[in-house]
Amino acid sequence: MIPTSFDYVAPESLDEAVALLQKHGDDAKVLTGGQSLIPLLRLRLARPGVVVDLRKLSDLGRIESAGEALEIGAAATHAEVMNSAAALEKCPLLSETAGEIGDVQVRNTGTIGGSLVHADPAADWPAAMLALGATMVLSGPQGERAVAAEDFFVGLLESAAQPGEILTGIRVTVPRQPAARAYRKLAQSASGFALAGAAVQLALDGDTIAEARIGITGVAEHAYRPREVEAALTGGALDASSVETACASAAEGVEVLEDIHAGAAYRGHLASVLTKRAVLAAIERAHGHAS
Amino acid sequence: MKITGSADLAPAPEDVFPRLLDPAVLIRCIPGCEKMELVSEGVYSTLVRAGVGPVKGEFVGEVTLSDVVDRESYRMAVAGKSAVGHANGAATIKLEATESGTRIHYAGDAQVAGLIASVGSRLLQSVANKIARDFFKSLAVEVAAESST
Amino acid sequence: MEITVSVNGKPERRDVEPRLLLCYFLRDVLGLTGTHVGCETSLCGACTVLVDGKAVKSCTRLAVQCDGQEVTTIEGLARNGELHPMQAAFREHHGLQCGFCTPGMILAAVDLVDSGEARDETAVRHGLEGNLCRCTGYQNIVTAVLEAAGSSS
Amino acid sequence: MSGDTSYIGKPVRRKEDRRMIQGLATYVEDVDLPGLHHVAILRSPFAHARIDGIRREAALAFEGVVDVITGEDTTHIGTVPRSTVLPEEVNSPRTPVLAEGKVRFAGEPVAAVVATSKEAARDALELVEVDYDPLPVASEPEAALADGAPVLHEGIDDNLAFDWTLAGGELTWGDARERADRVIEQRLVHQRLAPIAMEPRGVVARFDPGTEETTLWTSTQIPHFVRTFVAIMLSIPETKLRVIAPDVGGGFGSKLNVYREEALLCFLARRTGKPVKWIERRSENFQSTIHGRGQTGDVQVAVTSDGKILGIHYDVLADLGAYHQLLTPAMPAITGLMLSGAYAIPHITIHVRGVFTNRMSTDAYRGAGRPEATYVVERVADLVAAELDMDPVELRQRNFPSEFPYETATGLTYDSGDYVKALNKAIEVGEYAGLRAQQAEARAEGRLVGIGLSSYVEICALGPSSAMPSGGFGWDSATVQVHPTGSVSVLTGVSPHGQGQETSFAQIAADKLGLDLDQVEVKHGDTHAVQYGVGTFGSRGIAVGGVALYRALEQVIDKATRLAAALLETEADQVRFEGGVFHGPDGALAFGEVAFAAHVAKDLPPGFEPGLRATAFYEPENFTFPFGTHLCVVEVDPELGTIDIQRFLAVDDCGKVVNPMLVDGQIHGGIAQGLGQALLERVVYDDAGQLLTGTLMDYAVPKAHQLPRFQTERTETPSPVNPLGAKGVGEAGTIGATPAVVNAVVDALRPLGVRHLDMPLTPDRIWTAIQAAERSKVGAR
Repeated sequence: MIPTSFDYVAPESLDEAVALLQKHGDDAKVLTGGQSLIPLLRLRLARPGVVVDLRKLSDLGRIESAGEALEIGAAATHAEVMNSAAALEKCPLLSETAGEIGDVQVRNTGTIGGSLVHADPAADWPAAMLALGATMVLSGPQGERAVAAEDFFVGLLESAAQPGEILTGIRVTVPRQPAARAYRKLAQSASGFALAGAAVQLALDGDTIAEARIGITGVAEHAYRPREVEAALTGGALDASSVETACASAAEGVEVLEDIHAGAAYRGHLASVLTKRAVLAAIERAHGHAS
Repeated sequence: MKITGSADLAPAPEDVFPRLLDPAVLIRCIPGCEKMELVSEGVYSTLVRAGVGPVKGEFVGEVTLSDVVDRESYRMAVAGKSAVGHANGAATIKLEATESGTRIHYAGDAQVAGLIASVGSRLLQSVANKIARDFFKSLAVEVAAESST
Repeated sequence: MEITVSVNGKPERRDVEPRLLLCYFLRDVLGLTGTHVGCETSLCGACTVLVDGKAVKSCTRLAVQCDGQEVTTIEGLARNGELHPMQAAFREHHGLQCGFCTPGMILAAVDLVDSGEARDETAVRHGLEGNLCRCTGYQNIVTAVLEAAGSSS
Repeated sequence: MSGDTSYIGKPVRRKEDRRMIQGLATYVEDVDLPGLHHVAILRSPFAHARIDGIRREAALAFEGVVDVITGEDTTHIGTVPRSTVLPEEVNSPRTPVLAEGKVRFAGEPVAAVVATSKEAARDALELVEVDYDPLPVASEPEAALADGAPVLHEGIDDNLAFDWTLAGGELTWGDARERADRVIEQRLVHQRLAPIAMEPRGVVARFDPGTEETTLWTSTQIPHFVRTFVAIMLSIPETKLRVIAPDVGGGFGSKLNVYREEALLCFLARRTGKPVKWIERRSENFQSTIHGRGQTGDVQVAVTSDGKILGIHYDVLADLGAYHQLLTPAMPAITGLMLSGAYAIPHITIHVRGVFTNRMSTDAYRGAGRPEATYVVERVADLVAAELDMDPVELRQRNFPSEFPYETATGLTYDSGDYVKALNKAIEVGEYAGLRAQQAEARAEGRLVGIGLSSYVEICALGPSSAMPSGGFGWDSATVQVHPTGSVSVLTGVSPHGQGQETSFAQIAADKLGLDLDQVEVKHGDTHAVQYGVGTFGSRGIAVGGVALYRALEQVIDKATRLAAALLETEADQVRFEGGVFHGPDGALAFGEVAFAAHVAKDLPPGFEPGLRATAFYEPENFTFPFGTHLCVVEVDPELGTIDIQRFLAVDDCGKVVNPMLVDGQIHGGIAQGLGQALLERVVYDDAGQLLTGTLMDYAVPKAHQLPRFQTERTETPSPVNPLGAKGVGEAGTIGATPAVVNAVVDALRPLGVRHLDMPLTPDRIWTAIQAAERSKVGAR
C-alpha cells in the first residue's frame, strides 16, 4: 500500500520532460492521471527512481478540431473525451468508448495517453484507436514522430513508445461519412476491463457497407484489427445474417488469451458475437438516427 | 504453468548444442540476464531482470543444467527470487536434426509464487511464453551470427 | 516537497514525501480520518473524495499531484452544523449499515448529482460502479441518491 | 403506552448514522496514540515450504526499525484457539502465531517488523531474508486425501482432520432406497468465498508497564472471546487484558474469530514497550482472513414417483485449509444438522471428511454451514421436480412437515413454522402462475426464461449452550443502568457492526421504560465497560442479546415499582407502570423521579438497596428457526451466456420485527451476498496453492449495477422461544437467495437439456454448458 521512495519532478515544458526521461532512462516513469502507474507503485510492482509528472504541461490536455481531424491531448481525461463537444460532433465513437472505461472516479482522473502507453490487453481505448485509424504523436530525443494505431500496440503491456519518448497527442481524422459506429464490450465482472470488446467504425453506402474498420480488445495480447471480418463486411449487406457470417472469423489467426475469468474458446466466440452486435448496433443507430 | 514449443535454427545440432550450454551465450540470450557465473558443475548463479511492461523484477537465483546427452538433450532448471515474488521452473530441451538444420523442442513447467502470482495471474502464461520465444529468437540470431563468421 | 492543498475550504501547507498518497495525506497528516482505505487496486472506492469538485479515488493520487487544488472530504460536506442533503438522504433511507464505505459513497453520489448523471435507477447504479458496499446490497443507497437528486433538481 | 407511540415495530432512523455520515466514526485504523509504532508482517509466498533460515540484520539496521521478530520469538505463545464440540474427534495441530520452521499456506505470517513509521516498516520488510525450501503442495481437497499426497502436519499421518457421520430418521438409508422409485444423484460444489468486509482487519495494542495491563483495539465481532482466548495464548490474567471493538466496518463472520495478529500485537507492545498498530492490506485480507464455504459433495436422493422424498445421503469433502481457526470444523457439521431443510425427510445421512489443504482456513461466513445445507436441499428439490416433470412448487408443498413442532431426522426441533404460508405468499405476490405463462410464451419465441425458487429454514439465535456446535456460549447479556436524571445506558454483550442495534435495542428499552429514544444510549464492544457477552453472529442480536436486555429491563421495572410503591405509601401490587409513569391508587411518580429517588436514597424503605441497575444473562431453551421463500426470474442471453435478473422476490419470516427498516437492510445485504456466490464470487488457488484471486480485480464482489432491485415481503410467525417473539434475520438473504437464482438459471436452460450447473454461474460457464448440451443433443439425434 506504500510505494518505494522516488523523486518527483513536474517539468514546465515538454522539452524539459523529454530531457528528464533521457537522463534517467529506464529508472523514470511518466505520470499523468496515475490510474495505471499508481496501482503498480502501491503494489511495488514498479519501482522507478524518478516520477515525471506532466500536470504542468496544460496544452497536453486540450481536445481541438483541426479541419478534418481531431487533436486529442494525451493528458485529456476519459471524462473530458466523453463530454467533449468536438469529439461528440466529429467522432462520437470516442465518447461512446470513453463512457465504458472503469468507473466515474477513473474516468475523472485517468488519461487517454496514460492508458494507451500502458497498453493493457483488455483496455478499451486501443479498440477505438484501431477502428478510427488514429495516429499517436510521440515526442522524444529525436523530436516528434507519428505512429499509426496498427503499429502502436506491439505486445502485452508494450506499446511502440520507446523509453525516453512521451505520447503527446492522438490525431483522429473524421470518419468517412455517412458514418456508423458502436463499441460493444463484455466487462470482466470484478475489474471492469474487457473480457472482449469490439469497436466498429463503418462508412455506409445506401444499403451496403462501403468501409469497415474494427478494433478488438481483450482477446489477444494486444488489440488488433480482424482483417478478414473487415473484408467480408466491405461491400456486404446490412442484414443480420450477412453480418453474422462476416463476423464469424473475428478471432482467426490470433493467439486467444485465457484466464480464470474466460477460456480461449469462449473469448474467441465473444470476439465474433460482440463484433456482430457492434456492427448491427452501428447500422441501426445510423438508420434510426438514435443518438 | 506449462511452457512448450519449438524453434528452428540453421546450423546442425552439433554446432547448436555446445552453444546451448555456453554461459557466455546464455547470458546474451536469456532476456534480461545480467549475471551468469559458474558456481559448481552445471550450476550458475544468475541475476535476471525479467518482467513485462512497467513491471520489472530483479531475480537473484540459479540456473542448473543437467542430464546432458551430447548433441541431443539436456535439462535446464531455473530458480530465482525477487521483491515481487519467486520463480521456479524446469524444462527439457531436445534437439532434432532437420534438413534445414536443427529443430529445438522445449517442454517445461514453471511455478511463480508471491505477489506476481496473485496479482498478475492473467498475464503470467503470456509472459512465460514470451520469455521462451525471446530466448530462442536471440539464440537463433546468436548461432546464425557465429556460424557465418 | 512543499505543497499547498485547500482541504474543505482551508489551505493546508505541508512538506510531504512524493510517495505519500492523497488518502494518507488526509488521514495521517491532516487527521481527517473520515476518508477510508479498503483496497490496494483502486477498486473499492471507499477513499473517494472530491478534487476540484470531481469524484476521485484518493488512494490512486499522490498528495503532490494535488498542489494548488481543492479537496473536499466527508468532514467538509456539512455546512455549519447543517447536514448536506445527500448525508440526510442516506440517513433517511438507511443507505448505510457498517458505515465504512459511506464517506466515499456519499461523495461519489454528490458528484453524480452535481454532474446531472443521477437521472434514474440504472444511471445511479452505473454511476456507483466505482464504490463497493458489502452490507446494504445498494438498494437503499440508490433510493437515497435518487431522492437527493430529485430534491436538488 | 397509550396510542401508537411505541418504537418497536417502527422504521426508526438510526442513532449510529450521525457519526458515520460525517466521517466521525472511529475504526481501528483511526485509533491514534502518542508514540505509535507501526507493524508490517512478512508472509510466505509459498503454500508449503520448510524455513531453512531467516536473516534480519539488514532489516534491524534500517533507519526507524525498532524490532524484527520471527517464529523463534513466539513459540511460547499458545495456539490460536479452536472451540468446537462437533464433530467429536478432530485432529487439531497447533496454529502458531508466526510460522515455526514450516509454512503451510501462501500468506502465512513468517516475520514482523516494528518501526517508527508505516513507510519504514514496509521498506524494512523487504530486507528480511528468508530461505525457503519449497515442498510439494496439497492444494485441492481430493488430491490432499489421495495416498501419496504431501502431508501437512507432523504427527498426523495424512491430511484428514476428521471423518464424521450423522445419520438418523424413521427410516434407514437402506429402507429409503428400497422404497424409492428412483435414486437421483448429483455432485454439488460450494466454492470457496472471501467475506471481504469493506474494512480490512486491524489491530492496535498498548502495554501499560505501571498496571501491566494491555489494551487491544481490534476489528472484531466477539471482543470478550478475543480477550479470553488471547489472554490464554499469552498466559496473562484476563484481568490484565482490555479489548475494545471500536466501530467495525462489517464482519459477515470473517471477524468472528481470534487471529494470530491479535496475540502478536499484544506481545510486540509489551516486548517493545511501544504502542503498535497493524492494518491489514487487502491482499493480506485475501490471503490470511478466513474464507467461507469450501464443500464438494455427492448427494443421493431416494424419492417416490409422486415426489415424496424418503431419504437424502450426502457425502462431502470439506476444504478446511491448513490450520483450524475458531469454528472451522463446525461449519460442515452445521450443514449436516440442517440437511432436512424445510422438509419432512424420513432419513438423512451426512458423511463429512474434513481435509487439511495448503490454503487459508475456511470458517464462518454469513450463513455459516446453513447456506450449504439449503443449497443441497433446494437443488435436490428442483432436480427431483425436473426428473418427475412436476412443478417445483408442488414438489415442495408435498414434502413440507404437516404439523409442529417437527423433529428432523438430524435431531433438531423446528419450533413454529407455517412454511406453506411463506411459499403461498411468494406464489401469490410473485404471481407465479402468470410467470409460468409468460415463460411458456418466451420459450415459444426461443427465449431462455427461468423461474427458480427456494424454501429455506435456518437455525438461528445460537443457544442453548448444550446444543451449540461450538461447544457452549449459547447465551448473551445486558445491563440496564438508570442514571439519577432518568436517562438510561444499555450495556450489551453483543457486538454490532452494522446491524443498527444501538437503535433497535434503544427502541426496546425506550418502549419498556416509557422513555424517549434519545434518553437511551446503547454501549458495546469495550470489555472493561461491558459485562461478559458472547458477541454478534448467527443472526442472534435481537433473539438473544435483545431478550437479555428485555430481562434486565423487567428487573429494573420491578425494583422501581417497589420503590415507587414505597414512595406512594402503597403496596407494590397497587402500582401500575405505564407510559413511563408509576400510577398508585392516589398519586403517580414519573420514571425520572423514581430514578432520582433511588440514588438520593434518603426516603428508601429499610433494607432497600439504593441505585437502579440490573444485569441479565439470557440463554434460550431452543434455537429459533426463521424460514421463507425466495423467488427469482431470469433471462439468459444464449450468445453471451449473461444473465438478466428480471425479478427477485424474498418472503421472509423472522418472527416479530423490532425495526422493519433494519430488517429490510439485512435482507438486501444478505441477498446481494447470496447472488454474489451464485453468479460472481470464487476464491481460486492453483495446484501450487498460489491464490489467483488475490485482489478485487479478480474477485468479483457484487457492484450496484450487477444487482436488481429486490422486492421484500414478510410473514410474521412469532417464535415461542422468547418474549420478543424474534427469530433473527441477518443470514436469511444469503441462505435463501443462492439456490433461488441457481434454480432459475438451470430452469432457463432446461429446454436445451442442461440439468445442473456449478457456481458461480459466470458467462463462460453458461455458454460452455449450452455448447455441451447442444453437442450432446446433436450426438443423441
